[in-house]
Amino acid sequence: MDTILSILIFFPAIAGFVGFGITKGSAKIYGIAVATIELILALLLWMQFDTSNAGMQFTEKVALIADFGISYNVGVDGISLFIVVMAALITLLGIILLRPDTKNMKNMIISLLFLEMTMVGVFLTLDAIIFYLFWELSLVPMLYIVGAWGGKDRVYAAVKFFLYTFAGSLVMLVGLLAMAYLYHQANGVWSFSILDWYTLPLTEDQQFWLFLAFFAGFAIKVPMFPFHTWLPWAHGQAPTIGSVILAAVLLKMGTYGFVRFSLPILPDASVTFIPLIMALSLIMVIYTAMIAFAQKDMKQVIAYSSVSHMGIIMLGVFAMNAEGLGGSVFLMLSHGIVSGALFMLVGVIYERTGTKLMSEFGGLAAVMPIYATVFGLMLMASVGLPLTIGFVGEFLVLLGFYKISAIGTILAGSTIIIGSVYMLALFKKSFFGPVRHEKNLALKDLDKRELTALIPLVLIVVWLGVYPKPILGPIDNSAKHILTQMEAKAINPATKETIILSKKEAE
Amino acid sequence: METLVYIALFSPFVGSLFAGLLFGNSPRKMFTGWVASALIFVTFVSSVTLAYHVATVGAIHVQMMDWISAGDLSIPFGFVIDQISVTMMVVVSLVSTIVHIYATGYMDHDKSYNRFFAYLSAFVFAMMILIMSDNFAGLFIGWEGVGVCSWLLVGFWYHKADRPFEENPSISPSWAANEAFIMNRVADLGMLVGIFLIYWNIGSLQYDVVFDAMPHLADGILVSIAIALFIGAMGKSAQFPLHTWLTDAMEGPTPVSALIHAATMVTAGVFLVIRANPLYSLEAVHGVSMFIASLGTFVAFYAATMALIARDIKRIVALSTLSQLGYMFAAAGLGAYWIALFHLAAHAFFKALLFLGAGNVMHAMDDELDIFKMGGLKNAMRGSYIYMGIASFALAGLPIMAGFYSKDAIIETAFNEGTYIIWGMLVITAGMTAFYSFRQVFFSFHGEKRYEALGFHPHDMYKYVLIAMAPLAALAISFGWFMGYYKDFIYGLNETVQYEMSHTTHHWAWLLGSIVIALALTGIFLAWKKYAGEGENAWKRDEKFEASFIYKLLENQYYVPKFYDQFIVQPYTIASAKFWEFDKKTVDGTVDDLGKACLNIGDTSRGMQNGNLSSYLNWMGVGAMIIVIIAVISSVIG
Amino acid sequence: MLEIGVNHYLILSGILFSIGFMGVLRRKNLLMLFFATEVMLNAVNIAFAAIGNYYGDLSGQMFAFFVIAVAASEVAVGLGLLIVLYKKYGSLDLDVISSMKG
Amino acid sequence: MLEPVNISLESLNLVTLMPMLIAIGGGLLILCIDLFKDNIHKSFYVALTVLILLIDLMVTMGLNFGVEEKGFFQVLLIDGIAVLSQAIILVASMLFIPLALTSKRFHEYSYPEFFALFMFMIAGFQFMVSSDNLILIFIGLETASLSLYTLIAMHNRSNSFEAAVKYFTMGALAAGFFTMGSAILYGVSGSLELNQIATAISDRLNEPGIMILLLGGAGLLLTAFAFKLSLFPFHTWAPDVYEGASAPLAGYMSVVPKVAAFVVSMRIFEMFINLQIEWVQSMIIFLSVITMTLANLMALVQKDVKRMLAYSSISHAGFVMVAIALATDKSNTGVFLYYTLFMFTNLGAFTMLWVSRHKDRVHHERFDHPYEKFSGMIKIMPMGAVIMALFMLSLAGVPPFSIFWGKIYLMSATVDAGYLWLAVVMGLNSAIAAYYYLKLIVYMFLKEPTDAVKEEIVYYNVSKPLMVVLGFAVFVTVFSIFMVNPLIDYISTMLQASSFGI
Repeated sequence: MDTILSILIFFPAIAGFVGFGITKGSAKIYGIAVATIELILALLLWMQFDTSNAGMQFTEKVALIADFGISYNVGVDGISLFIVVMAALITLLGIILLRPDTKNMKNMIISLLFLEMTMVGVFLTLDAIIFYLFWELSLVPMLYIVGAWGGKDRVYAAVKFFLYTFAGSLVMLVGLLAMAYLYHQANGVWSFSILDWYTLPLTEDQQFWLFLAFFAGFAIKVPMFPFHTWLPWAHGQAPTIGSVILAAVLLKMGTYGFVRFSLPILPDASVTFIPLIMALSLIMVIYTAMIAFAQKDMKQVIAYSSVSHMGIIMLGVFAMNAEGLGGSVFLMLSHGIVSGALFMLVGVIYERTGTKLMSEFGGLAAVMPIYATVFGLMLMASVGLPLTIGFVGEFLVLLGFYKISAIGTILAGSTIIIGSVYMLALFKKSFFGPVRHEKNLALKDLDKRELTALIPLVLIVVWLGVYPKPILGPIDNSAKHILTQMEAKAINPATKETIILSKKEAE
Repeated sequence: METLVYIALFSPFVGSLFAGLLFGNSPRKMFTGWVASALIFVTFVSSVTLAYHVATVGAIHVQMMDWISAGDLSIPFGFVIDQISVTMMVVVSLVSTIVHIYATGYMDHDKSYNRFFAYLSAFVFAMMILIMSDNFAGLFIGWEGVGVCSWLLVGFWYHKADRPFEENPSISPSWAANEAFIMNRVADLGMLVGIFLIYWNIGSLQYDVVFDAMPHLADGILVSIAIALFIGAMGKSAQFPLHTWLTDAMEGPTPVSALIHAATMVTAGVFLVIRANPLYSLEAVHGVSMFIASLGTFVAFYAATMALIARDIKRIVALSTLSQLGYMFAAAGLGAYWIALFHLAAHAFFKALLFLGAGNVMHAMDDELDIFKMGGLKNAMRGSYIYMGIASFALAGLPIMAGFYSKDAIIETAFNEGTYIIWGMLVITAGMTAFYSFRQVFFSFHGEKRYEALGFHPHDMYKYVLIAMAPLAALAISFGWFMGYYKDFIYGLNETVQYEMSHTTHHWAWLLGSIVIALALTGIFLAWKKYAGEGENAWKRDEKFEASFIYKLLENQYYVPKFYDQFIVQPYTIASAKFWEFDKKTVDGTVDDLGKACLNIGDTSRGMQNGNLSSYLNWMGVGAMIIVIIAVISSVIG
Repeated sequence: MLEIGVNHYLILSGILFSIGFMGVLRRKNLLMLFFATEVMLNAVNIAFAAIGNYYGDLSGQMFAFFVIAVAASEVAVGLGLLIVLYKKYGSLDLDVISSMKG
Repeated sequence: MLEPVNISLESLNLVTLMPMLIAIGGGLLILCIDLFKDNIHKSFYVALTVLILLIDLMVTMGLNFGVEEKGFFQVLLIDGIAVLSQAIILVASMLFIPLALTSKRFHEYSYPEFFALFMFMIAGFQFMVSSDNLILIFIGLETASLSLYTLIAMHNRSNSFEAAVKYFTMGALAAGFFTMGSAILYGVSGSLELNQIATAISDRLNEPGIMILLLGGAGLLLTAFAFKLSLFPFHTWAPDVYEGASAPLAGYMSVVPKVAAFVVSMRIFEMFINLQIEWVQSMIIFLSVITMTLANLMALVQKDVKRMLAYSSISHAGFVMVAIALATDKSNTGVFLYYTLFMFTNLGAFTMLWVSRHKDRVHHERFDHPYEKFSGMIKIMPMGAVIMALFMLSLAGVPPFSIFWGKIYLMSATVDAGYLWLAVVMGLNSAIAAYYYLKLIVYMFLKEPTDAVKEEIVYYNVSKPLMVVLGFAVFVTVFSIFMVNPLIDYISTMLQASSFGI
């Protein structure tokens, strides 16, 4: 099982190629089968994973361009492991949720499988160039999914999404190349291996510029204010499956990038930039939450809400202590699950009524009780109710960030207020009150297909809310590990004291 | 004993799941209600047993499993059963049992009967967690849990449409539910901050660890912790300025109001202060405690004034709850934690009784709430009449009634602490309390049968329900008699919770008591004269008074809801819309403009490509010349 | 009487080159353009010859010869194209042949 | 009175001349065959050409090369890049010439002269790259260009004549600049051998007033090659010529002449740069930056795919020109790496255009390949759409497709040289460029097919050989990642054995 990571990465792609030979009718079931296998593989990985080891596991390394230090190099730690599992899960559920009458289903399935490869690849690779490779490649199927199955402005939205991210990541690429050059200067050999980069000491000046370069790439993906405007477009136009995967996994690439690159490679710059990051994140948290409140379209509310939540995650990433960092990684997962579920739910009602405007609904709770219940649960998870998955991460992040700035935390904490404001407003408008349209009285409640897609998420939301330990443990280990690395690598004493190492050290 | 703890904790949960998961969407099944009630009763029994165990053996501390552990933080699911928590457990489980039984009768025509019991039991479960948890995070779980359940229950009749503020001050059940939830969230933020402070300064959230470490902390930190936690308490216990949600929460079904918004949830704030008594009794935070006391006193008075003229029977009761909560905070703030707790319990009993009685009236009057439309119901519904009478006597604090002991003790405390302003206000409030509670009783049960004109045919509640209410009535009368025992019981906890009156106070106790009683009696008497008369000296509306500023002020709850609407809700809405505009126009606009700019430059620069060879040649030639010229110049320069 | 030195030749070639260059820039007639380019090339030839002589080095002259040859072949190709164009458009005015733009 | 010069045959080292001789001989052979037997099918000539080129390639690879490997009156220089670039040129030619074998008949290919000229052109390019003597470079340049003009014209449409004339006239002007520039250098150094010129200049570098001559000469030469490499503002011919020429020829032009020109520019300009004449360097950087930017911006607003590709290859040229300015080993390696990879992708892209070309069926009164022509292609022929999309993504520099590797190699070289801002500019330019490549993808994948497209398949011209070429292009484009390392190895070894910019 030493090659399990490669299998995880390339199995969906190969399946995708094979998929060209599948008949239209059997496309969906094929997709489900493949995604299931992928999920099983991911779970196997989890089984095999040594939770006590905070470092990289299952590493593989094959030189691709030796002269230029580019090699196929993969590995998994507590942080990437669960994101990968979630990616596999969400993809599977998303495919299950696909309507059987989706037009050219086959292309959809194939592009989804390729997308899955890129997603898994991004989180598992340890070579900067290969990371960049998957990072860029992930845009292509997404472009197609949004552009081909989306709403009426789909092309605009898709192209905007592509170009925006592409532009940012090209600046990031320059950063990566500069990084490799510095490594070459220091060690006389070329290497794009992140693990090598961890060991490379950098002056604060270099770190400053490199951080900015990385920031350009990651911040757009997160998306951080003011680079977030592609997101509402993409979500607004994308089909359900697109939004689900976009919100659940693709956004996490950005925050993951910060965790994997910016923090350990550039500890001093990361600390230097905390004020900027804090300012932007707070704007994200409050400003976008308010915008979400102003929305008329259910889906846009969720879209903006995920920007707001990403702001919290960003704060956690830069909390410089295990509580915050671990929390933010956990929040990545929980946000993936919850926002994914919410987008699925919006998709459900959209399929029924052909509209996402809240003004069209009202009183749905009476018509579709199960739907309302699931929605309510996800809503509560998204506003961070204890004993749901949403609370753990949010609590830890805020707790951790309090060490950096009390005021910042209080402002960010307002998310639990304004978050519930827009969410409850949404729920009241569409589920409470009298039924506004006669035709809505005939709406059918969740059917088998939708339940099979949603129930697992419901269970996860509750399970991880009550007992997050099996996931939080490994994450916590790796978070501590990263912080130790940072502390060791930092050259500025101020940085060293900003970073708080836990007394319980990563075993 | 541990198993007993878990039984006490989880049997409501089981009930909730039973009613919710199994029968959540199926049509009304009476037995779900009974099963739920039975399970709550189990909780009650085990709570009593635990209470006995605590009294005889001592506190129990169990840890179920780890919840969150990250970095140095580790939060277990741990439960502590000591004097404070067990008191609450008994009170809560008792009241809930009765309310459950009551609800089986009260809700029997509601099509979402099963759902109701699912929520109600879930609430009890959350409340139990809140009470029993051995750390602040666990407390917070329950804290939020009860919040959600109250959201669900207040909004239980979610299908009702919104009505303008003038017709219905609490616009609609769903609106009231959201208001309650959000307002509580505001307070919860404070609570969270308190938790963060505690963690980063002490490194743990366990009560025992925290309270042991407290004395060694810097004053500033202690004060901020105290304030933060109290902000949380203010939300749940609806203290000014976060009080408006409580009266609106009356949109929920009456059993809910009885259980959540009178007996249990709203007292969580008081419970928190009592729970944190080692903190609040510290010298460093004396200022905060004084603030708590004064705020409580103010709220007690403030709510009472509004209750004087309220017409909505449930609002009257809600406001009286508010003012009683004020009493409790006053006591807690003054350091008489056990008295506060005792009043909390006593209040739970008679206030629940009062609410349930009010519920009977509504039930009889087809959910009519306006007491102006009632009157002379005493013959139609004798049982309820007696119950409400008892409850009101207790509330008014007449001798031998529960309220007499608990409330009097609080007033005495105020005197004992030498805070005479607080004492004075509390005394006056006591008088007003007597007045408005009996005003409501006389309005509904005495005087002209105003309802006949409106064609109501009132009938009293089911027998079994009335019987079920009996224990509450009994306790409303007798609970005060056990004050001495309770004192010994709770003194076992620690010394900060202990509180004794000074000798002088003891010496003057009879006088203080008689002043209060006198005021109460005058209040009752006034109410009698004004509202209880029949025939020619029956009560008539007094337009002049109703037009007066005072009346308007009180009727509009001092315009606080209006203020919130004007200065918070609407600005927020407008700002959000503006931000959205900004986001689309400016933030997104700039991005698009960049793209457009590229296209425009491309379009213009395409002009050089005009297809005409000679212009191409010119471009080339001129280019060459320029290059050469630059070459010459730069070579000359350097 | 003054001695004709290399500089005179170079100046001459420079003048010629600029004349040709101007012709290229100003002329609208294709034939004239070709002539102008020829003038430029010949100007270069003079320069090469002169410099070669100045250095007493043959490669200059060689280059000149090659330039002549190339110029000749250019004329050949150029005239070929020119004839085709004339057949198509019936004129050699540059402004006529500008169908491709943008 | 000159003594009779007698030169021993060995000193001529004629083998160095073999590659060009083979090409020329091949050309003549074709002409002779035509004399004896006319109207032979084009496939014969194609096969013949490919075979001859193959021999040529083998011979070229067989040459023993080195810094001192002179021949033929010391004018030929067979050093590393000479061989390398010849190899690239020959391979490219071999890949592009089979595109003549379309299923539809195109009349230029029915003339054997076409193939003969093609051969001569190749010979010209070979001369150009394998010499550091300005005369020979000039001759090679002109030979190649003149044949190219004719080849363009042979497409026999008014557009192609116009294109040919434009190209020709501007070429003539460029030739003027080139000769004048070299005359000036000759005047300064008294030699036409680049390495001797270099030494001469380095001796006289600090004479007063010398700089004017040097920079003037350099400027003129730069103009000449900027024209060849289609750098702003000398690029104006490129779009029209690309549009006028047949797709295969356009594709060919976007690679081979550029490679040749780049080799010569390396020889000439890196000489100046290594002589610490910063002016040349900054001038080139300036030109390349505005070239890639403006070309990209203009490409954004194109309506015709071929024209768009023309602009794109202009901006690619600008992108690579940066490497000349850097003049480091890495950057030079980058040039060849980039163009090798670029070759395959462009081959594919233009082939796709070529197979969709049709004489009578026009979708647009002006353009052969308007975007609309490709709308909804995914529905009509999915495979074609996917392949075209691959090439577009590769051109846009999306990993792991071929051009990406060239891009990062060059950008990395730029970073190493300390030009971070330049690297960022290059990056952002690729981002802009992505838009117009994406535009085609959008048309192919996200738009509904137009009726004109619906009624008949877009692919009139496809034939077995074309499919083979396509397959090859796709293969290389997709799996280039595995070829990059050997390529880099080979190129850098060749560069070690090269003498330029001394």
